[in-house]
Amino acid sequence: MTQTSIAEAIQSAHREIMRDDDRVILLGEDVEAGGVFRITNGLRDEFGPQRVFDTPLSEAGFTGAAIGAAIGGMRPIVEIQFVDFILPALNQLISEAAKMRYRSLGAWTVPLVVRTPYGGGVHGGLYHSQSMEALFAHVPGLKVVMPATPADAKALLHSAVQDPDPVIFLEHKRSYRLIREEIPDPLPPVAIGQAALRRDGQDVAIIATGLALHHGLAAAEQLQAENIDCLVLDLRTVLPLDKPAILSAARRTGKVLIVHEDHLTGGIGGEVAAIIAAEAFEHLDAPIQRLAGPDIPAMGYHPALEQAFLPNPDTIAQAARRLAAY
Amino acid sequence: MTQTSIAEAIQSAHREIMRDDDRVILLGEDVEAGGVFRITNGLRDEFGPQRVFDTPLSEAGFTGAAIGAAIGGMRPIVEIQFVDFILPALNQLISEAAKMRYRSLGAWTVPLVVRTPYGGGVHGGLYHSQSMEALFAHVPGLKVVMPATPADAKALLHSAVQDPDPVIFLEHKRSYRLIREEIPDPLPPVAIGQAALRRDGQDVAIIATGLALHHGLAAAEQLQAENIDCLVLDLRTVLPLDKPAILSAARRTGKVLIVHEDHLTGGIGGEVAAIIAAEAFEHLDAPIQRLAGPDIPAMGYHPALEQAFLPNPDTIAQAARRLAAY
Amino acid sequence: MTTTQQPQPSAASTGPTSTEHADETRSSPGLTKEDLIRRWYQMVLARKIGERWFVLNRQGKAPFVITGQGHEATQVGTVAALSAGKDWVVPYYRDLGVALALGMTPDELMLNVFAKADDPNSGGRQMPAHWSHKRLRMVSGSSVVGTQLPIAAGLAWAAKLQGHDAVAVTYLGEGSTNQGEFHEGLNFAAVQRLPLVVVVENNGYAITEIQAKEMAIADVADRAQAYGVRGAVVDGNDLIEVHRAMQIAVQAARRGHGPTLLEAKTYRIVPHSSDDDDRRYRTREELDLWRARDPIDRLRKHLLEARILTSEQADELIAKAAEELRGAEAFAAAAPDPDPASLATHLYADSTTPSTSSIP
Amino acid sequence: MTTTQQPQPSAASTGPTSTEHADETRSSPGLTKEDLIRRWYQMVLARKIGERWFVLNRQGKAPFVITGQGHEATQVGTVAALSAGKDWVVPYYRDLGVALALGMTPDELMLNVFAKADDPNSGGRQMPAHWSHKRLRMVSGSSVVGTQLPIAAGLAWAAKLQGHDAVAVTYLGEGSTNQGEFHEGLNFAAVQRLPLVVVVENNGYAITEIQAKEMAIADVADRAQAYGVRGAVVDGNDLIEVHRAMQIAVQAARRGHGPTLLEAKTYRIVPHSSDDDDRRYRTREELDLWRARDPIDRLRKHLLEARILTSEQADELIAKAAEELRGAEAFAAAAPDPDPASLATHLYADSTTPSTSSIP
Ligand SMILES: Cc1ncc(C[n+]2csc(CCOP(=O)(O)OP(=O)(O)O)c2C)c(N)n1
Ligand SMILES: Cc1ncc(C[n+]2csc(CCOP(=O)(O)OP(=O)(O)O)c2C)c(N)n1
Ligand SMILES: [Mg+2]
Ligand SMILES: [Mg+2]
Repeated sequence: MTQTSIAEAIQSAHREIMRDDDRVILLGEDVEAGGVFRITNGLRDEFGPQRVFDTPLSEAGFTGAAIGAAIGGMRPIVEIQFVDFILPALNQLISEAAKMRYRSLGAWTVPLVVRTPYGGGVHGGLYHSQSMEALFAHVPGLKVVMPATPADAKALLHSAVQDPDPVIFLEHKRSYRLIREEIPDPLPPVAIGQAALRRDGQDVAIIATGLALHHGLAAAEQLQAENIDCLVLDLRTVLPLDKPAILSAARRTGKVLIVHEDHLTGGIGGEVAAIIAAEAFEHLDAPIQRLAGPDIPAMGYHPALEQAFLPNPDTIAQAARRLAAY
Repeated sequence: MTQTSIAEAIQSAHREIMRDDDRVILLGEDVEAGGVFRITNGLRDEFGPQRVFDTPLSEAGFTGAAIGAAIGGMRPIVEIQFVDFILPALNQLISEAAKMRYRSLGAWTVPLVVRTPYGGGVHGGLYHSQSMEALFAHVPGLKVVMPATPADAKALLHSAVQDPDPVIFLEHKRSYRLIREEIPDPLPPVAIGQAALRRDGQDVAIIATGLALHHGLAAAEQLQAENIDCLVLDLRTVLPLDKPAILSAARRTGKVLIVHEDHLTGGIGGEVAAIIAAEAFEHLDAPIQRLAGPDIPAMGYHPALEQAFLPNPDTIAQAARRLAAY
Repeated sequence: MTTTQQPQPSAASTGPTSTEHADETRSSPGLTKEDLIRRWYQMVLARKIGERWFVLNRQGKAPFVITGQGHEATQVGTVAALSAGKDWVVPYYRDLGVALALGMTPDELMLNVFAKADDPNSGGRQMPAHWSHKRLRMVSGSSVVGTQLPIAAGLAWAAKLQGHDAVAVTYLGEGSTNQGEFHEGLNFAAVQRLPLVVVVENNGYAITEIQAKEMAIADVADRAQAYGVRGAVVDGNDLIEVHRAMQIAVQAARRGHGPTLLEAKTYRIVPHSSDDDDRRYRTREELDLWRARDPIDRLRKHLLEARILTSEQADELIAKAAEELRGAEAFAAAAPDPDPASLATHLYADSTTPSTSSIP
Repeated sequence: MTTTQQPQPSAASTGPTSTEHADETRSSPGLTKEDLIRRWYQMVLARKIGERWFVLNRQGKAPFVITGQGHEATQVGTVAALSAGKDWVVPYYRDLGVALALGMTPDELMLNVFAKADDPNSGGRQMPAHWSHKRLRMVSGSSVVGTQLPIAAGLAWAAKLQGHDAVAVTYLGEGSTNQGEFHEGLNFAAVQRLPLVVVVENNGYAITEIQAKEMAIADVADRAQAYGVRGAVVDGNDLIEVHRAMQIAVQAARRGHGPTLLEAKTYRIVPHSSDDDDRRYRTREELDLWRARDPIDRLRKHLLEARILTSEQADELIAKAAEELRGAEAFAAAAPDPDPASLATHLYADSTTPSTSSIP
C-alpha cells in the first residue's frame, strides 16, 4: 500500500464526501485554484463552479453565508486560509453558529465544517503560525477536532461533514506533507469526541494533539531506551474532550505531561489538567505538568525564534524524564 | 462616610482620570447620553465633545480607531456596550492591540482601556449576560482585570488607564448597583496583577472573581457557622494571574474551590487549577474543584433559566462543604 | 483621475424626508382591497401588541420588551410582498410587525413576551423579540446587530443552489449598516447576484445616537453603490409605497437580478426598549411631528377615502384586535414556564447534560 | 421611491483601464525636476530590491518574500505627496516602495528580508514586508488584511485632537476592501471628517482571484459614496498622475475636508509572494500586456522626452541603485541574527520572561 500524507488524505476525503452528498459545497479564498496549501486542487474541475466556490476576501461574510446556507439545507465546508485570519469570523461562529440550535430549540441547525490550517514550523511568523483551538474549545455548541494522522484526518473530515452541528476542523500545516501512513480501505470511522491511545505505557502519560503528538511519540521512543515507559494519548477532539480516556491515562500512570504548541496560559492544557486534578486526584503520583509554547503573542519568523517557541521531542523527553524521576 | 456603588466608583474614576490627564478620551456607543448603564453620565458636559464621543455602531471600527489613537499619543477608554458585542472587535484586540508592542520591538504601543459590562442576573438572556474573560485571558499582550468591589473598580481603572499596555476592564453588570462600600480617600492604588485575600481561613480556599466573589464570601459566612473555615481569594486580575497568591491559598488550605460565572469548560478556572496542580501538588489534600456556569451557550432570559445557570451562595457552600468533608 | 463624489452634508434625518409622495399614487400592484384591509388590521394588531408589551413590562410581568411602534407600515408592507413560508426571513428585534404579518399568531407573540416554554421563537431562552419560526421560515437571530446580513445571503444562496425561486429578506436598522458584516454580507450577495432583499428600517436613531453620528450620508440606500446592487429609498410610513418598492425588489431577486438595498424612512414613536428613556435624547415636539405622520392613521385615511372601509368597520377591526390580544394574553399567561431541567436540551443534536462543575 | 443605481456589470479589471490620460498632462504641482529624478530613482531601487528578494528566496536565504514590482508608481507617487516623518503611514505587505520612498534605507530593507535582529521593522519577528519605522511614523501592521483602516483612522483622529495638521495614509489591495474593517474604518473617519487618505492599490487580483470574484463593481473608488467621502480613480502606473491625485487628497485632508478613497489601477508583475505560482491563474500574455505599461519605463520615457534626464544619466542611476543594493545586502547579511533569549522582550512595558511550561 502507498503512504498517504495528511494533505492527500484531506484531499481525498473531500472528493469522497462531495461525491456522496451533493449538498456539500466548498467555499473559501482561492479554493478554486487549489488554495494556498493545494488541499482543494482539482475539486473545482470535478464538482463545478456551483459547489467549489471562491469567495470575496471577507471571512465574516463568507462564514456567515455558509452558516445561512447550512440552515438552508446545504452542507458547507469553509476553508479559512490560515487560522490566524479566522478572528473576523469569530462573531459569526460564536454568536450565531454555536448558539443557533440552542436558541431556536432545534428549529434551525448549522451543519457546517470550518477547515483551517494552524500551527508553526513553516516560517510563518506571527500571523501564519498560531494555534487557536483554545478560543473555540471554550464555546459550547461547537465541536473542535485536531487530527494528527492521515487516517484520522480523513475519517474525521467524514465525521465532521456528517455531523449535524458546526465543527471546527484544525489541520496542522507543518504536518500536511510531513506525516504519512498507509490508510486502510475501507477506513473505519472515527467518532468526534474520541481520543486515541497511540502508545501504552505505565510511567508517564503524554497527552498531546497535532504535530506535538508526533513529537511526543518520538520522545517516548527516546525514553524507552532509558527504561521510561510512556503512554501517549492523542486527544484528536478538544471539544468535547474525551474525559474517560484522559482519566484512564492519568490513573494508569499517575504522572501526566500535557503538551501543546499553543502558548501555555489559557491553552487547552489547563482544562485537561483541571479535569485530571478534579477526577483522578487520588491516582496522581506527581504534579500535573504542561509543556507548551511560551506566553508571547506568537512565534517569530526567524528560524531561531521559531524553534525556540516550538515543543520538540527533546524538550518533551526532558519534561517526561523529570516527571518519571519525581 | 457614604457608601459608594461600583457604578459610582467607576463614574468618579473617569472624572478624576480625565481631569488629571487630557490625553484621556472616552468613546463608545451612546456614551454621550450616559451609556445604557449611565456610567458615563455627565462626562460629555464636563469634558466636551472632543473627549467624550459617540461612535457609529461598529465595534471593530471604533476599537481599531482607539488603537490608532493610542498609538498616536492619546489614552483612549473604549466602552463596549455589552461584552457580548465585543466579538466583532476581537480581531483588532488580538491581532493588533495585543501584538503591537511585541512585533514592533516597542516602537509602537497601545495604552488602551476597553471597559465593558459582563455577567448575568439582569434578565439579559443569551446575549446580554455572557462572561468572556477566558477569551482574553488567553491573549499574551493583553491584561484583563475583573474588579469585584467599588474601591477596586476605582483603583484599577486608574491603574488601567496609566498602564502603557492594553487592558480589558470587565465590570459585572449585576454588581454595578448591588455592591457598595465606603471608599477611602485618598484611595490606595491597586496594581494590575495582584489578587486580594478577602478572608483568611484554613479549611477550604474559595477562589473567585466579580459577583461570584461576593457569593463566595456569603458562602464562607454560612460555613463559619458549621465550623468550616474558608479562605476567600479575589483574583481581581485574570491576566496575568497572581500565581503567588493562588499558590499560597492552595498551600494554606490544601483544598481549593474555584468559582466563576462563565461556563466551566475552557474557563479561567482551568488555568487556575492547572497552576495549582503543577505547583502546589504536594500541599493538596483533596481534588481541585471548580464550580461554574454549565456548558451551554449562555444563560437563558427566563428567570428560572437564569437562576439555574448562576452560581450562588448555596451552591458554593455546598461545594465547599463537600470539599471540607473530603 | 475622476472624482466620483463630493462629501455630502450629514443627514438630518429626524424631519420629514424628501422621498414622500403625494396621495395620488395610492395603489400598488398585487395589493387587493382585501389585502389592504388585512394588512391594516395587522398594523393595528402589531401596534396594540407592542403597546401591551410595554404595559406588561411596567406591571413587572415582562422584565424586558422591545417593539416597533411607528414601523408598522414598513414591517407589514414588506411582508405583504413576500410568499410566507416559502421565502426566508431574518428579522431583527424591532420586527414584531414582520413576525405578525408573516403569520406568527398573537398567542405565539404573547408566549414570547412571557418567555414561556412553548414560545416558538426561543422557549424563554432569548429575550423577547428575537424572532424565529420554523414553519414560517423565519430564522433566529442573535442580539448582535449586523450578523443577519451574511446569514441571509447564505439562505439566498442555498435557495439558488437548490434551484428554488425563494428569496431571502433581512431587516436591520440604519445604525447597524455600519457593521462590517453588513458590508461583507451584501458584497457576498452582490458578487453572486443572490436573491436577497435587505430592508433598512431607518428611524433616524441608534438608541440615543442620531443618524449624523452614525454616518455622513443622508440615504443609507446610497450604500448600494458600493456593491453594484439596486438601492431604493421609500417612505416607510406609507404601506402602499413600501409594498410597491418591496415588490420590485422581490421580483428582481426572484428573477435572478440580484440583491436590493431598500431603505424605508420611518420613526419609532416609543423608546428604544423598556430599558431606555428617550427623553434624554429627543424632544416631545419631534415625537409629535412623527405621531402626526402615523402609518396606521395614514392607511386608515386612505381606506376611508377610497371607500374600501367605513369608519365603523375600522372601529370594529380595532375592537377585534383588542379582543384577539386579550385572548392571547390570557392564553399565554397561563402557559407553562420553561423547566430549568431543560437547560441543556438542544445544545447539540445528541446533547446530554452539560458539565456544570467538576464536582462529581 | 428613487432608484439610486442599477446593478453594474462585473469588473474586467485585468486589461488597460479607462482612466488613463494622454501624455500632455505630464506634470504635477509640487514635483520639481529634482523630485522627479529622485522619485524615479526610488522606483528603480524598489524594483531592484524586490527582484533581489525573490532571488534570495530561491537561493534559500529568505524563507519567504512578498514584494510590489509593478506598483512602484503608486507607492512612490503617493509618498511623494506626504511629509515624511510628520504624516502617519500604515502600509501593507506589498509596500516595499512606500517604505523606501518614505525613507527606509536599503540597509534596513535588507535587514528586513534577512530577519535580522537590527531590522527596525520587527527584528525578525514578523515575516518580511511588515513595515514599521518609528522615526518615519510608519506604523506596524499585522498580516490580517483590513485591520489597518480603523487604526489609520485613529491616527488621523489623534492628530486632529492634538491640533496637528498631520494626515494619516493607509494602503491596501482592492480585495481587502471587502473586509468589514474597511467599511467600519472609513465610516468612522467620514463621520468625523478625519484627515485620512486610503490608497487602494488595485492590481486586479487577490492572490488567484480576479476582481470580479471579489466585487460586482468596476471601480473601488465608488465605495466612497457609501460614506460620503471623496473617491478618485487614478492610473496607478503613472507616477505623475498618482502624485497629482494624492496631493489633492492630502491637501483636502490637511485642510479639514475629510477622507479620500484613492484607487490606483495597477498590476503586480510578480507572483503574489514567493509561495505563489501565478501561472495557475493568469496568462503570460496578460503579464506582457502590463509589462509594456511598466511604470518605471513610463516615467523614464517622460524624463527623457522632457529632457530632465539623459539616457546615460538614467543608466548611471540604474547602476547606482545596483551598487547601493549590493552594499546593503553585504551589510545586512553580516548583521547579527535575533537571539532566542530575546523571545519575550517587548511583550509588555514591564515584561519579564514568560512561562513556557509549568515545569519549575
Ligand atoms: C454589535 C452590537 N453592538 C451594540 C449593540 C447594542 N445595541 C442594540 S440596538 C442598538 C442600536 C441599533 O440601532 P439601529 O440599527 O438604527 O436600529 P433601531 O434600534 O434604531 O431600529 C445598539 C447599539 C448590539 N446589539 N450589537
Ligand atoms: C483576513 C485575511 N484573510 C486572508 C488573508 C490571506 N491573504 C493574504 S493577501 C491576500 C490577497 C489580498 O489581495 P488584495 O487585497 O487585492 O492585495 P494584493 O495582494 O493584490 O496587493 C489574501 C487572501 C489575510 N492575510 N488576511
Ligand atoms: Mg435606527
Ligand atoms: Mg489586489
